[in-house]
Amino acid sequence: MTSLQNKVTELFENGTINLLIGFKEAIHKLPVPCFIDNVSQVEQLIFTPSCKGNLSVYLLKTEVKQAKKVGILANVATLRAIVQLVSENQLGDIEKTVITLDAKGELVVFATMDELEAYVQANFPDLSEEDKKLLDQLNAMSRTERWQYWTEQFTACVKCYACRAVCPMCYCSSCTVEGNQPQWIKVSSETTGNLEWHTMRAMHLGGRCINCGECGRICPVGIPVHMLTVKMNQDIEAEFGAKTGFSVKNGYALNSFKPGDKEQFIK
Amino acid sequence: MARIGVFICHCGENISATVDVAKVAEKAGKLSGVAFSVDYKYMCSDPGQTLIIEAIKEHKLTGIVVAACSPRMHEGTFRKAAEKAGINPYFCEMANIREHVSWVHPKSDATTQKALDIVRTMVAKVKKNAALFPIKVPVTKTALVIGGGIAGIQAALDIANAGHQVIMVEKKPSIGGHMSQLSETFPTLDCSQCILTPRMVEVAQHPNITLHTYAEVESVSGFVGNFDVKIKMKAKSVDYKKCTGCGACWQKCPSKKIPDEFNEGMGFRTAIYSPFPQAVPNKPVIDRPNCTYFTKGGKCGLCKKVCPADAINYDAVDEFIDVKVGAIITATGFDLKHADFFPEYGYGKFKDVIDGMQFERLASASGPTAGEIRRPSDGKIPEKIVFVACAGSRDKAKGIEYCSKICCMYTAKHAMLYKHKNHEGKAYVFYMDIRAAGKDYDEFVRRAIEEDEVQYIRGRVSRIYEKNGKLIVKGVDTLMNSEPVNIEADMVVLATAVVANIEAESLAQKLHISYNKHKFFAEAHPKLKPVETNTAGIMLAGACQSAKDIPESVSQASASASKVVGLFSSNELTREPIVAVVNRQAPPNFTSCTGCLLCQEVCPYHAIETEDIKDRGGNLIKRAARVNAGLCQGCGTCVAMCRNKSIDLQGFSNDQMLSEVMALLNS
Amino acid sequence: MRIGYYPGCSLEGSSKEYNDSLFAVAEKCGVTLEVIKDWSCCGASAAHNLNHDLALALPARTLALAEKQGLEEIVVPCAACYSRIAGTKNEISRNVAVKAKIEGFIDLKLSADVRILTVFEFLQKYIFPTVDQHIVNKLNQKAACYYGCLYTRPKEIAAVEQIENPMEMDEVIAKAGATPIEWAFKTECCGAGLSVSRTDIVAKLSGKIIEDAADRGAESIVVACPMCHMNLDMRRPEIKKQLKKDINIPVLFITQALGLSMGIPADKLGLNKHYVPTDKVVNCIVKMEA
Amino acid sequence: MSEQFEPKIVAFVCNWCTYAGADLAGTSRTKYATNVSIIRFPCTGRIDFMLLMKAFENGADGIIVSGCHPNDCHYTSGNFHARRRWIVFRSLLDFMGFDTDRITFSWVSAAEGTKWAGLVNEVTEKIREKGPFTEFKKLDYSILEKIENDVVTE
Amino acid sequence: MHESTHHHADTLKSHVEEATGVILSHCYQCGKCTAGCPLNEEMDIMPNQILRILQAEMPGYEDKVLSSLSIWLCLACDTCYSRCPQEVLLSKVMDYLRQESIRQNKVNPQAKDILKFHQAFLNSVKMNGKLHEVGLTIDYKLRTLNLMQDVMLAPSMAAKGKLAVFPHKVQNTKEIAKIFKRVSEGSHE
Repeated sequence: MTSLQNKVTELFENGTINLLIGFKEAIHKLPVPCFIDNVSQVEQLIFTPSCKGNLSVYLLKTEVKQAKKVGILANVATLRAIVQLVSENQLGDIEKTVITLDAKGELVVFATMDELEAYVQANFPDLSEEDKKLLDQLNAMSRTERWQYWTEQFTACVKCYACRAVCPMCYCSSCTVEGNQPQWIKVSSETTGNLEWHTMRAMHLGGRCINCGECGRICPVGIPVHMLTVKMNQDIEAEFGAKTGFSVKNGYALNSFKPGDKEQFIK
Repeated sequence: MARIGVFICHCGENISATVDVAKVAEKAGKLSGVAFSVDYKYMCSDPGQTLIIEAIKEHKLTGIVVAACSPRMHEGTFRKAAEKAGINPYFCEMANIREHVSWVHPKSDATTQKALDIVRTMVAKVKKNAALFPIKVPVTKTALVIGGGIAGIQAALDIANAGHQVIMVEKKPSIGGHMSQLSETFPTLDCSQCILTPRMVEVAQHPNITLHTYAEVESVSGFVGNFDVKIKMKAKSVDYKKCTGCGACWQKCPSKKIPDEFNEGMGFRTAIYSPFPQAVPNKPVIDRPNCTYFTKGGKCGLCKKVCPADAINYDAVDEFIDVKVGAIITATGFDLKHADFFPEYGYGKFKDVIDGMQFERLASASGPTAGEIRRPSDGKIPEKIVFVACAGSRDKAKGIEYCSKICCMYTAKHAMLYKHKNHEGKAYVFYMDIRAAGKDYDEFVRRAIEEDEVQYIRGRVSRIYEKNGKLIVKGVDTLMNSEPVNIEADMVVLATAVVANIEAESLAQKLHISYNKHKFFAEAHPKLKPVETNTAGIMLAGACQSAKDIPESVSQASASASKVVGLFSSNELTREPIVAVVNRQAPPNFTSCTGCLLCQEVCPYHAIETEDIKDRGGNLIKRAARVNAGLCQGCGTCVAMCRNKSIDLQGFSNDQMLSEVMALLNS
Repeated sequence: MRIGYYPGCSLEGSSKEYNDSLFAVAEKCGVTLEVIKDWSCCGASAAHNLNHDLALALPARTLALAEKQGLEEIVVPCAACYSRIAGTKNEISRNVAVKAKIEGFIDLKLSADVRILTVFEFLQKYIFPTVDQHIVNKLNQKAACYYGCLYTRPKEIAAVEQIENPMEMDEVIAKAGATPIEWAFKTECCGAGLSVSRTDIVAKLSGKIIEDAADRGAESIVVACPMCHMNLDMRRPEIKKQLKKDINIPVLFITQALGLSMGIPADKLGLNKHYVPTDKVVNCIVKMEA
Repeated sequence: MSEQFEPKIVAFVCNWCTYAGADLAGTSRTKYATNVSIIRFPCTGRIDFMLLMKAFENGADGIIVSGCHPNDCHYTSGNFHARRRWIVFRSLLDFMGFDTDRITFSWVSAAEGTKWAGLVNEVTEKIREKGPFTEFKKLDYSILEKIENDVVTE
Repeated sequence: MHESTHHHADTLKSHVEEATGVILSHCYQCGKCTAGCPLNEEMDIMPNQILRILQAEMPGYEDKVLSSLSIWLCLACDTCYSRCPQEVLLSKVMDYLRQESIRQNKVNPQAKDILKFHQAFLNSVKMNGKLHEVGLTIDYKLRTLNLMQDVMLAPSMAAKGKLAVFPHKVQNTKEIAKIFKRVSEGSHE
């Protein structure tokens, strides 16, 4: 048994957890999420750097919450998500045991939220190389080129809402996109409506999104949706010095302000 | 099915001169949901209002749009009319076609079209309106006054005399504050205690005032009209019900060498003490850290032995009481910037370099020298005194840029008092500017200069050092070719800066009121709401807001008292129902609010609370936001913040605003 | 820990005894100092009087050399040198443009992160830990510690905690068994740079200082600055004229005072090099019984 | 009947400063272009960015957003929160290639009637030069057209 | 640290502010600098007056400052700055004014000796990389022609081994000379 499997077994046996959200290997050795509620299933567990998925989204599901004592395998993005979710009072009702894999490949189990926060701040990730590349490309474009680019992307959108489903920060029980009193956004998937949907989503996530990139990865038609919030977070850090999924206190830059906030465009 | 009535006002010629009102009325009549439309010369006139009321009744209108002047002008008028006609006043909207159309555009189709656009927009809105009812909040007609200085005393008496209950909390063993320490007051030179002590007694004897001395505010919750306050009653170790204030205890108390706060450390007091002869209440407390009984584990106990009333209680403990009040007045006053703040002046190092408050004690008949001005070091009567104004004030390097406002006046007063008591003595005042802008103030300063021959020297002092029992003051006279001026003084009085009360910040946080970087409490509006804070129901009095002299403190105290009395004038507060609400839904959701509470931060009024939604078994289902209608002022910032529109603003709801946008753009 | 040493011009000339006594004390406590190779003058007041860039370039060169030599901290016993070097470090590290410019002038790179120790910081850090076992004498006299300007101002580089009433030297003197006195001229200016060109002024300013010390019963004045020493000691004839009275309180360097308490012979400490005879000081000394 | 393009401009303004400022322009009879119509909010903090999107979708050629100057907010901080929101919103739109010149943000106090009139004329002129905001309005249509072409060319 | 002044009028004030970063309008003329200045009794124009004249920006007055003795008497002891309520770094202004008065050749006649001493000092450093006190004294005497001054001191100093007759030099004096050269060129840019 691997050290991970030992650890998890131990956690089950001493009653620290009665459910674990982890990864197992599927076809083509691809890691997929799995839920384990007893020791007999632990040997399927894996946890490698290739486990990029952000499992924190499951922490918000009623079924998981009912388990009360939940363990979770978390890469740094997931840790950030947990910090952000705690700052938004979303994980109050479960006892979570968070396990991560440090740079040396060692397992780290966090005893307290403070520990976890400290770890995140010490190992705060930079943007991925491909995201940086795409960001530079987009910034290099002229405005009209960008307009061209995004409107084409959004035309392809089929409003399947996979981006929303996979996002740990999209935890609203009802989403404005479905609200019909008033009807903010057309139900049919037309470009304007799609553009409004994605703008709205970005605005709702900017300063909260923890750049895990899942939404972009999951999109069936390959829209790099995540770039919108990547860009917004960049602005927010530059303008207001705030990082997302960084600290449990003052977790959100857009519900605070400084009288001296700078801008050049207000006449 | 909505039946909207549209009423186009000519406003005499004011609108009809450039807008084709008949055309607007005609077109408006064709709008969907509009059951009636008409234009009339003066809608706000009696016949105009009657016209509206009749129309509502006759055409069974469910809502009306009055296209006339700015809602800031006549919204109230027309809502009342609507109410008279039997519909909810909030089904009345105004289309501003005067200020925003007829007065700013020439007569043209475009102008008429714009008027129609606005009418159409408001019709769309009113169709989405809901019946709203004024929010009624009960008012507890008791006021809490924090601080028993002159400001607190004035406020308390004003409110009490108006027939309302007042609870006064004072942290020291006696009320009176700084004013009780003063000798004479400018510009009249009347005896401070003579005018103050009667007011103190009045407070103690007033049937409507409950006085808690040696007490502090522990915590505050609730909102305007309904504050819950926890007060900490520090252990006095003396049972005030039994104590007669005979003084036997403090006459016998063996620890007699404790620096006396009331005399600014220039005299001594005992461990069991009443701060000064005219104290109110004139009953002692035991200063435990300085009492032998408490420091030496039960030794001494003399006071208990000598007390004829058996009032001494060494086992007393801090107690807490909870009170309900409808309004709070903060009157926590100021402090003076203290020792080693001025190394270059040897403040705190040389005995004879003192501050203004210490001088007041020296000049006061009740002071350590019985009113004779003698220097602390050797009790000699000084032949030369140097007064230094702006000692710390207007001094960026020392972190205090502001003017302390009262120093120019009390420094002139000090110099005068000194000269009156020592005609031969010389008094010098180093100043930068003389700020004496008050009734009879400049005349007062001139008197000091012209009649009492006080030497005013314009320039700052650079350094003061002691030599052979003299204080060498190195100054300059910028009005005399900036000649250096060195004075060998016997005593130096620094007009040190007025700063906020040391506990101001923590109190402000308990009260949720804002304060500036110098910890002075912030008024709600510098001009129009100078005595209110941005938390409804909490008012400011005296120097806790900024440096103030006695007349200012007193008038501000009366001002906030009148605000409180106004608040108490009815049993219920009626507030505009333009407030935010968190939606309610059927189980299992109960509300779409996710309880992320990110909205809490943006609310300037701390109006957003949390609500635990429980099932019948009392198990928590979810925690959601709830708006306290008593606190909400209706800015709607939380609404724009809320991602899934769980909070909405009555009167400016999402549905209303979106309909306006749609209607405006789709003709 | 390697300790760099920047003597400065005066300690090679007019204030040789300062240099010698510092080394004597260090030696006694087994502390070795590493002189910065090929150090040059700090420019003193002349440079910043005449040319701001030069006033930065000269000290910068020394800092650069120290870095080149791999020194992390240097002792600068001369107050003037300390002020110039610390000031330069402060200005360079606050302003990259200036840094680049100066690097151009001296044609050397520098990071300006060398720690700069005043003589009393040095004594505190390296001598105090072992000094007690070496102290054999009580100086047994009233001493006025004179700090002057350059250790106390400007506040950005002040080497003392309280700029209006510094105590750092007083502590050293107390260790040496003298009684530091409360007096008024601890930080007043002695006239410094005008020593030669306006001796009259120097006599006035230094006169006031000596007078106050005398009035308060000081038996010696203790300094940590060659210029102060020169003005208070060598300018005594002019001061005498100025005050119209002869005050012959000797002026000691702090290291000389400490040295005496450590039983180092007076001439090894260069006490014979003073203008005002120092035997009075030496005579006060009492042996401490072990 | 002149040929020149008359833009449709919506102004989202707060009740206490800019709305009152516009009233003042009226009472002082300052003349300005008819192209701007006001929608009144209690505070700039209340202005939902989605309303701006809907305005454009429904044919607005330009938008003005205006409220109290910093530190003058009737509710003390609504405009500060709004400002942060605008800073990121504007930058996001630009990142998506949206023509942010069509939105003008401004502080107009209750005393600045003339500033309001000037602002209206200025914005109207700017938008008139830019022409109708087809980019957004024609979006669905033009994209369909594009797809058809693609199909044809295949 | 300092916000730069907006107008760049061609006045001494604007030059001082540009060169030193000191904002002269911060001075509110309380005179504390003058009160504490150890040389206030010697000065012809008091420190606060110098600032006032600069503030006033009256061309006629600027010369008063540049040709004053005060700017040469200032010892940069920073007593003024350490007590200034407005934190005006006066010594830095004085440094600039001295250099400016040399440039415009308006040095106060009574200050010539002071200037010469500084020059002699730097000259010695230029030649040796270090100060050579004997050299300095000789050089200074030649410049000022008051040959007798301090003559009384010299023998006793020599006897006490305080005067090194031959200068200590840095190994590579050329290097120092280069620095002087570069600086003088650099500064004239």
